[in-house]
Amino acid sequence: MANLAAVVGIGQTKYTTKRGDVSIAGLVREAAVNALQDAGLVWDDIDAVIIGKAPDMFEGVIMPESYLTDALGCNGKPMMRVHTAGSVGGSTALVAASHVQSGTFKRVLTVAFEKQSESNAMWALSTPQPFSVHLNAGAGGYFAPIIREYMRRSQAPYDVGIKVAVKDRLHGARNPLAHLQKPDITMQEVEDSFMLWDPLRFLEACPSSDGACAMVIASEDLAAQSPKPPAWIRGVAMRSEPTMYAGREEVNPQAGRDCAADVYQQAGITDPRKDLDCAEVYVPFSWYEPMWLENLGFAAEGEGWKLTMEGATSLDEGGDIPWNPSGGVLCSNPIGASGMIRFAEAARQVRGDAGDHQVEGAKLALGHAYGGGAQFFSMWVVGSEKS
Amino acid sequence: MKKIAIVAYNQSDCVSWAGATNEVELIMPVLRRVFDQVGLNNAQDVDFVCSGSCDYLQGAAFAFVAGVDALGAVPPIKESHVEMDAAWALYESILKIRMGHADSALIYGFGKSSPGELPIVLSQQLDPYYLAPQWVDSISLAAMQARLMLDQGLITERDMADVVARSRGNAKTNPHAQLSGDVSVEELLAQETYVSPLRKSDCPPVSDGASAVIICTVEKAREWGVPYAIISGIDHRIESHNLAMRDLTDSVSTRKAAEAAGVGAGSIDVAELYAPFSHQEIILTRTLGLTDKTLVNPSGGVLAGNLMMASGLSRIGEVFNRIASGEAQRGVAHATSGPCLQHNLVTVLESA
Amino acid sequence: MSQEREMITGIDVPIYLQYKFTAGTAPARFLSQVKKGVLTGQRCPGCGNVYCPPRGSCAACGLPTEEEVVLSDKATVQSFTIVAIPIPNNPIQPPYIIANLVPDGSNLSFIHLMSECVNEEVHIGQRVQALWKSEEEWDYAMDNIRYFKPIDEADVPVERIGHMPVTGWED
Amino acid sequence: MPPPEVLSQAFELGFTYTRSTGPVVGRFLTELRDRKIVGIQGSDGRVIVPPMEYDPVTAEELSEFVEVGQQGEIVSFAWVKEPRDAHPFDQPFAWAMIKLDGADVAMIHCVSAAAESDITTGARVQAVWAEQTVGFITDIRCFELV
Repeated sequence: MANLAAVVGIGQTKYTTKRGDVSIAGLVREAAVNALQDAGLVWDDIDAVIIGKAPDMFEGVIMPESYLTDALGCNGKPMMRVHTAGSVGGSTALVAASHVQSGTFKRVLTVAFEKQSESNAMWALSTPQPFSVHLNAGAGGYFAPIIREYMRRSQAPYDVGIKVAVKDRLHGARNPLAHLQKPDITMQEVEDSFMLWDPLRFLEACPSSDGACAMVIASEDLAAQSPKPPAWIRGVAMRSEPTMYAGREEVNPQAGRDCAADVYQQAGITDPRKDLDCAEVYVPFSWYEPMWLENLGFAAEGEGWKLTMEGATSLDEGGDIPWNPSGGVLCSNPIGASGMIRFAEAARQVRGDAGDHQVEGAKLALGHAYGGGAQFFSMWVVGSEKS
Repeated sequence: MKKIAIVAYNQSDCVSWAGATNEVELIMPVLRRVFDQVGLNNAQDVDFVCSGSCDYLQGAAFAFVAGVDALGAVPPIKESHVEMDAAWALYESILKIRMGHADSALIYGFGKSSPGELPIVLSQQLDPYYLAPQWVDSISLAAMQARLMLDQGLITERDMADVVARSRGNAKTNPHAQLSGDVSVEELLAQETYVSPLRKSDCPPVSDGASAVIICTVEKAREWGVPYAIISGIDHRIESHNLAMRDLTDSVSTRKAAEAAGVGAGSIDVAELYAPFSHQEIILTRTLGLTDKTLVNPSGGVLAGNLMMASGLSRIGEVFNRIASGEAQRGVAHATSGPCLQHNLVTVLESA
Repeated sequence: MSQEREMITGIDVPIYLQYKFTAGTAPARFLSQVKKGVLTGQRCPGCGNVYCPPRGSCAACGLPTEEEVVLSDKATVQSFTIVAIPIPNNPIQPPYIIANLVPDGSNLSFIHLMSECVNEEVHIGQRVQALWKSEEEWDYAMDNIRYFKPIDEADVPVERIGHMPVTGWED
Repeated sequence: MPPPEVLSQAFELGFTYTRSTGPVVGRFLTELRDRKIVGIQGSDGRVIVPPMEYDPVTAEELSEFVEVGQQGEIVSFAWVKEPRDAHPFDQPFAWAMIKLDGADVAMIHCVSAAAESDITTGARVQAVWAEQTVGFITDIRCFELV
């Protein structure tokens, strides 16, 4: 049985197109310092540091843990670097948690980041290679056909994605750290925005952001001494499947379903919509909300869009299961950090420390990340109580 | 804490150019051999999989995603990846087993360094404002480290040549080695310098290849009925990124890791050290307190073949081989990352 | 410190690395056939599914694929998107169609361009065929196929997409 | 099946990264543009050149800048007989750790010398500035033996 562990400190940067005032180290450092302050700790209190980010080509720094050692107070300590594509922020949190859950360490710092303004995400995600056998049309070109297939199967109305885009931006307007701030966004504005990858419009896609997110994870005894309420880690799970194989279910990937089943089982969740109070789920394109509502068992297959349209996932509409109260990836997307932000925002909710986007009385929350061709999944469930 | 064992290890040949072989084709035969050692079908038969690789070696993002195609990951598996040497993937796997979320794990590392100019590629691992834009290559950094030691009288060029001669000689019994054979210290010293004070022979060859290890709980190893070695300790530490702030003639991080891993708790029959440059082997043997009683790098070490992102894992595997075969009772494996031994991992293995 | 000139807050750092890429055995074999104007796949010895383009393994079974299968250059639309932004280094002008296409005889789709079609009429299950460049332009490249274009064949029912033999499926 | 053809092709992986420097790196580069070299004082009082943003021992933010000399002493060096394409020289040169006057920690830069035998540990060197300084580490074109 895993040792009990909890999030005792959370730090983030403001997410924005370009943080022109800091170096790469400065960006990462800012989130780390914020997390330490939140935990009431200093550098010496940290036993190990686990960092994560998406491909090194984003910043052009190979294995950046080497350069970030001093910025993260790691000289003489263990340091690790995780990379599992878009899910990396989540996986990094899980690897960090395992340092404590294994009983090996008492207190670790984990940081995930991306400084996308150092290059161009479109370039970094599709660097040229000779003899490529696939046409590379970017993330939108990859995911849009899968969304179209979901629309065909579910017979969902055309404006479900538009609704998600509005809902998450209204959530983001409550979160001062969110990159996109659009308090006055309307369905019409989203519908009128440029159709990038039909059926995905410009305002239905995530931005490209600079930012970092950090957490301090502590053992049961140390967490109990923490000045602020801990977010107890109640379940952790990862799943991977290949990008392409015959018969692969791309709309509702099995890796996501298995991962959710695993994490729910650990957390004693039988009905996620009822048992969980909110969820921070990796939704980089609007339609992934209804798709993941089904994949994660919040709705039956083909029914996810109904929850969205009913307002069940909206804070502003008083929904019973708010999704992405922070504004989610549709508001802020420093790729390597996006997963950890989901995990950290879930923890903020159960700590009752989410400010204007707090879901009232949240006791149990899901953090979710995915990456690659929707093939790498990482999830955790955090709670205000140990069990 | 749970006792964890190594039950299988395999490495591909170290070759200077893997030719028409993509990641999957490089990894698959190695995985097949470790699965066969234990009698497993594929990654479905272990509880966790973790790999190590670096995109910049061959210049393509997401190299590890292709690696998943070698696993048979349908139905989906528990899998993760570090952009580090796979020795750190093994470390992550140990945590997974210790926390009770797995009883067994497959770890693999792979790298094709031949497509790029490795010493220049690695320059982009340095400080991105002060050093990387100068393109200070990894061999030159090691050469400066060697000169510090020579100047301080800590080593001689003969000591360095001794390391190389022993490596090449030992590698004669390693079928996967790239460089092996009898070469005398005098012959080596007669060679001209390459990046002075280093000779080419003081530097590792550029190699392509992969390696894999399977670990599990001792209970699982007994259930599988295969020879195993116990991982009795493992720890890793990193040092400042500013090379001039470190004492490059020593390896403080290795010492700390060795203490935490319990290296000093018994005699050491065998040590496999990831020392890419000859003088670094001397730093490491001294830091670890190894004496003549310890057989150092019987495989030839990485001077005989250096699989970037897999060599650290291979060191652990090589020690396992010697314990599993009964040649050694207790051994130490070391892995490194970063310029001039910046980041070091130490594993202690013992016979069951 | 200079007061006259502004503090430096940003720098441009060119990082240009040279590589020599070598294609893997399976992609090289595939591209050698594409150079001859032939689409091929590789069959998994375990599950029997055919992969096009092949990577050298069946990703589902984790087994090496060796058996080469010649496929048709006719395919079925599994899904698609209409793209409004240009692809870097590709002359095709937006809006254009990117489709997931399953060639007859293969069991999974690849991504390629569709053209000579009314964008609004493209649909899942639609039948298409490769439009090859002229033979003298053929190289070791997938863009020997300029694009796929609709053909006058009945739509494939959704449940049969990905299960079409090379020939004779109409019966 | 016939053996496959080996398909090899050169390619370039490249991008001109737009790095923001933050105040410490930015200050150092700004001073370089003005042909001055500054270091920063570490927690133990040592002057570190180029300035680090964070102290390696205490992890604290550093902010005490100190101007150092443009001459210094070679602490160690590597003689590059066959420069690589990416290197700053076409002819043989040295990479060196150079402790500048007034600094306690060496910096790594290139040294231009006619022959390996001309250069030794402990030799004095002097910064040579680029014709035009722009605020980049290569504003110091190289060091030369004094």
